[in-house]
Amino acid sequence: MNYNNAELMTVNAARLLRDGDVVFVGVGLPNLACNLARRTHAPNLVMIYEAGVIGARPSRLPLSIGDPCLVSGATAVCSMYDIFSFYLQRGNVDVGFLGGAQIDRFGNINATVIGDYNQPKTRLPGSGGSMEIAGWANRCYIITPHQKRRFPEKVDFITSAGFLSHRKEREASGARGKGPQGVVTHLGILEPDENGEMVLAALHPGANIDMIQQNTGWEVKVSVNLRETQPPSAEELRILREDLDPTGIYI
Amino acid sequence: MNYNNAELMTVNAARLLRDGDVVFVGVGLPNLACNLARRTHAPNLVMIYEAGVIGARPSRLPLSIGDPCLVSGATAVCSMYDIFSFYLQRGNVDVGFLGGAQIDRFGNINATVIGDYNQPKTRLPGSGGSMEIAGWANRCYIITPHQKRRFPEKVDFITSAGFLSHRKEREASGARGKGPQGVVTHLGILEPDENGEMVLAALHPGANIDMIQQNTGWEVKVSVNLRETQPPSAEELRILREDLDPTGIYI
Amino acid sequence: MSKLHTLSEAIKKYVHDGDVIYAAGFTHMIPFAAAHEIIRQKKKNLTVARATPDLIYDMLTAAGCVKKVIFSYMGNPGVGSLRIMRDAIEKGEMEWEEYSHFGMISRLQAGATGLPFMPMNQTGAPSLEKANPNIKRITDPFTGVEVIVVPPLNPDVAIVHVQRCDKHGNSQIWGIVGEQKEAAFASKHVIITAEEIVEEDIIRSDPNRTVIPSIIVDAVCQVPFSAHPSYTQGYYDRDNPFYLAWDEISQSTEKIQNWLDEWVYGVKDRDEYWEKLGEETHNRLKVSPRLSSPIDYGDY
Amino acid sequence: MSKLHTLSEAIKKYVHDGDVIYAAGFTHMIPFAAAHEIIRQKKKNLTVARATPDLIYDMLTAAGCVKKVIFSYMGNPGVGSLRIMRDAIEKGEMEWEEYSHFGMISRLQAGATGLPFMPMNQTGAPSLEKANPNIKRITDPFTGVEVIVVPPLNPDVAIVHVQRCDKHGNSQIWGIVGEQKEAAFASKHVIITAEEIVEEDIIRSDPNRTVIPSIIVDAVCQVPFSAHPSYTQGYYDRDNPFYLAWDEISQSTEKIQNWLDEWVYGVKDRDEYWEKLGEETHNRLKVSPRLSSPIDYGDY
Repeated sequence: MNYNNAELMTVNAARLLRDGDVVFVGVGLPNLACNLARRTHAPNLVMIYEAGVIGARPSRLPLSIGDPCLVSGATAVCSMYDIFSFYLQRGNVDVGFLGGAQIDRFGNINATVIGDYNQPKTRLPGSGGSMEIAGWANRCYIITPHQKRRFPEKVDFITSAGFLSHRKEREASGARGKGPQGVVTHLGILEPDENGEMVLAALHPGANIDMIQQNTGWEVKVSVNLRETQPPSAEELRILREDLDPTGIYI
Repeated sequence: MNYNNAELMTVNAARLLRDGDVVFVGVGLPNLACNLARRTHAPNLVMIYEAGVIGARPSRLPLSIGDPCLVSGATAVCSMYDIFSFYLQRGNVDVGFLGGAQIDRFGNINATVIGDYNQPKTRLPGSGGSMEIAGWANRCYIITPHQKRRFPEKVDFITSAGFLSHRKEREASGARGKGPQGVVTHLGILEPDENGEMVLAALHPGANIDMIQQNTGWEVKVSVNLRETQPPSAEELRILREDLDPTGIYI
Repeated sequence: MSKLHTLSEAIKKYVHDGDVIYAAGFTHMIPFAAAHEIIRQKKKNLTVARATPDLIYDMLTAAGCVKKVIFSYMGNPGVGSLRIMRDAIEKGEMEWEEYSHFGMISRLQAGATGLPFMPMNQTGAPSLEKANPNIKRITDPFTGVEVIVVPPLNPDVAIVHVQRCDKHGNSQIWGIVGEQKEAAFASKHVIITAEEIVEEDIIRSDPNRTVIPSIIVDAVCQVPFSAHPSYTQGYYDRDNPFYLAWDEISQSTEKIQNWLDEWVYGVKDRDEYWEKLGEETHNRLKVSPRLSSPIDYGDY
Repeated sequence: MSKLHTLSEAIKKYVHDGDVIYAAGFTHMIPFAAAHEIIRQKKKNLTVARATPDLIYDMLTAAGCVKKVIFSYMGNPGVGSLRIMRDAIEKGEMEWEEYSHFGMISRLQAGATGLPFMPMNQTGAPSLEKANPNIKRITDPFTGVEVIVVPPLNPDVAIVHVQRCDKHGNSQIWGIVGEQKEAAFASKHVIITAEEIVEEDIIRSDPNRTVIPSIIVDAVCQVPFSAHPSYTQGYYDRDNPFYLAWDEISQSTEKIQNWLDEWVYGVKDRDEYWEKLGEETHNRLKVSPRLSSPIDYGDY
């Protein structure tokens, strides 16, 4: 069965979701992953969007985080203040998806700036809600292509907290969530070890440790329980291609 | 023209309202006073109830602060948190009406307890919203019968701030509102002087300074501009008796 | 996942002796049916929190369920004193903790939003701050001004009556929306009593109307007329004569006991209670319809 | 009192050079018509605050109206970079002040509720706190835990687009209700643009739907399709091809100027702009109706 990198990442992200999870969804691949999970093993997934939409059942592929198709037919809508406080800060969100220009060895994310903050070489969009999602969702997952420039040993700017310099440092910070539980790339999955360092936990079919190392900016440790992921199934690919993104916008 | 004390107080309270005022209304006489003002000189009065109702147009006499007749036909309803913060604390309320078991020389109100707080002789209802109304409405008015036990020199417990021990003490407290601007009784009206002391500013027809003094627990000062109020007009009484409280619940 | 329970099951499962409970609803949709079930199940040593204890907590106190009350206005609204609780406080038989309305609701707001405190501006009134060690001051680091802060209130159980919800607990409320949302989000468990359990489609036809989402709800109970003698906007009126009658009943231990025997212990559930109230009362509390102008969400 | 104005009058009267403005609406009901009018009136040195500057502030920046931006996510939503603002920052030509979404909305919440600061729990992320002196810490007096605090944001003018309001400014919004309420209450002046000005009776038929009350509104302007190229729930869809086109236009100074000349300076008002968009666009953005299930307030 043929599949591309976006499909591979989406399917693997979907599998990390549990039935009944309350997920803070972004647009793009996280949205596809959540909808895929809902149609397969997690029918009771509750999707929350940072624009304040709860229990969305979008009838088309949302093109932005505030697409009106998210509201029509949702179970609830609330204000931005409420979604970040009553839902996220209060601890009512199980899973958050994150992305960013850079992810480092301890899962910290930079989505703000390359170079000096005050005289930026490249000005990126900034946090949006990701600082709070990374801090307060019970579990976070990151979906990103595996490229060396995206995986520096240390990010220039910590927009969203991973484990900072060590799991203990995150715990001392008072952030309520457990931090990044997985980085899903097109080569495999990194997961935090007992120190909060992101180590290679799974390889996708056809990938190997060398490929991971060549595309990562630090000496990647390999889990003693390194596993191989199951390739996307025909059914997973059918749902993605036929139902969720039939015009191929994201996959 | 005959009228009773409740009518006299209600009419005089109504006259203190200005067209366009946003008023935090209570049930009972304040509600009658506001509705009377709206039907006479203040058609643009906006009535807010602490239950979170804005622009109420009750079709019957509300029997409690949360009567459903306040909601049907109102312009807006909001939560308790919002009414106290977005409206009152933010400074969007011009006038508040207050009552209480005791009002003292500096307009401080006790609605909490007679005797020791921890071993109360008489346990009263407590603040409700009156602590915030007294603190934050631009102007406050108190409607109460004039009786010695209601006007001690110093209240046992300051539930709601008047001018504390002096106008300067209130100003130093950081409370944003200007404090009690008038105490309307069945004998006359007390108003604060430059020190924040409540002094006799107006007598109702038939009342005199002696009557005031005999019914007040401190040596009442008399304003140099002591005035006499106009008796309730036939039209004011007609609206009260025929339209607003036809079964005589409050008047 | 359906969360449907009978009210009796829900109270059995989620209300325990010694719990802090918050029966929500500011003068509106007060969940009396749940309180009566708590009385029938003889729960003890409860801490009962509400801005306005109202008759609902006077009844719980009369039945011996209450150890402590947390409140901001203790009165029989529009009538006078809340005699049973007042008496218990004056006799030193009940603990209490007191706030202003905004203090009380700020505690819920902190609890509901996961904050360790909520700030409030100063009101100038000093006495309650001296009487309650839970009311503290901190300094605003931007201006140096002092503000009042109160800690979060996180009850064990919130009981919320709503007009309509689906079987998952997605609940829609209109009319006075006092502190239902805040109480639900602040609490560890949430019991919903509803006038109507509707199809999910009805809820999804107007998502902006949803105040409490399923994800924080534990039990959904269909209990029409749950709020009597208070009211439910659009469903029935407040039974004002009963509020007046309570002022009379609550002056005598014997009358209180007789009332509890007849109207709480003597009935199985709210259906029986409502039937017992009789047709005259049913008709008196009926309201004619006044519908909202519909809105268009668009079929995107 | 009627507060009806033309949009041109309202902008003339309430937006001044050097003002802090907040054009509200999180991806939804973004008041583009008002921004275009600000450009036509050549306002200068504005500080423009919005969680998501979106195309609306990119356009204001392109037209030379902006001195400073206060924001939390600077992107072309679903497309990519906000090129003009990004370029101005990278070249050091524009001041900026940055928060996370919750920091930004907490500033509005403090401003709207009259508080000197709002607390937020810690997120663990250190860098923005170091970069922005408006992000401070204080200690919770109850637990000793440190919380983050931000000061109030009180713009000179909030501009809010709504689905329907009456001539007094009582405004009802549905769909995403991002920060419209908070922006309006936080600001010294409020300009409402509305798809429809309706009779007061319509508003009063559903008071729970009212988000912004007349008492804080200065000007009410009837401006259908004000939110294009963003959308208004139930009225029209987002013009996604335009969001994509802007990515192209905003790469060239010449194209930007041509676009401003044709679509802003070259039209008198929003009606002319909408006509100019043409029937094909009108039809493409149309949505079929999907009505809310009505509710009953009761005729008390």
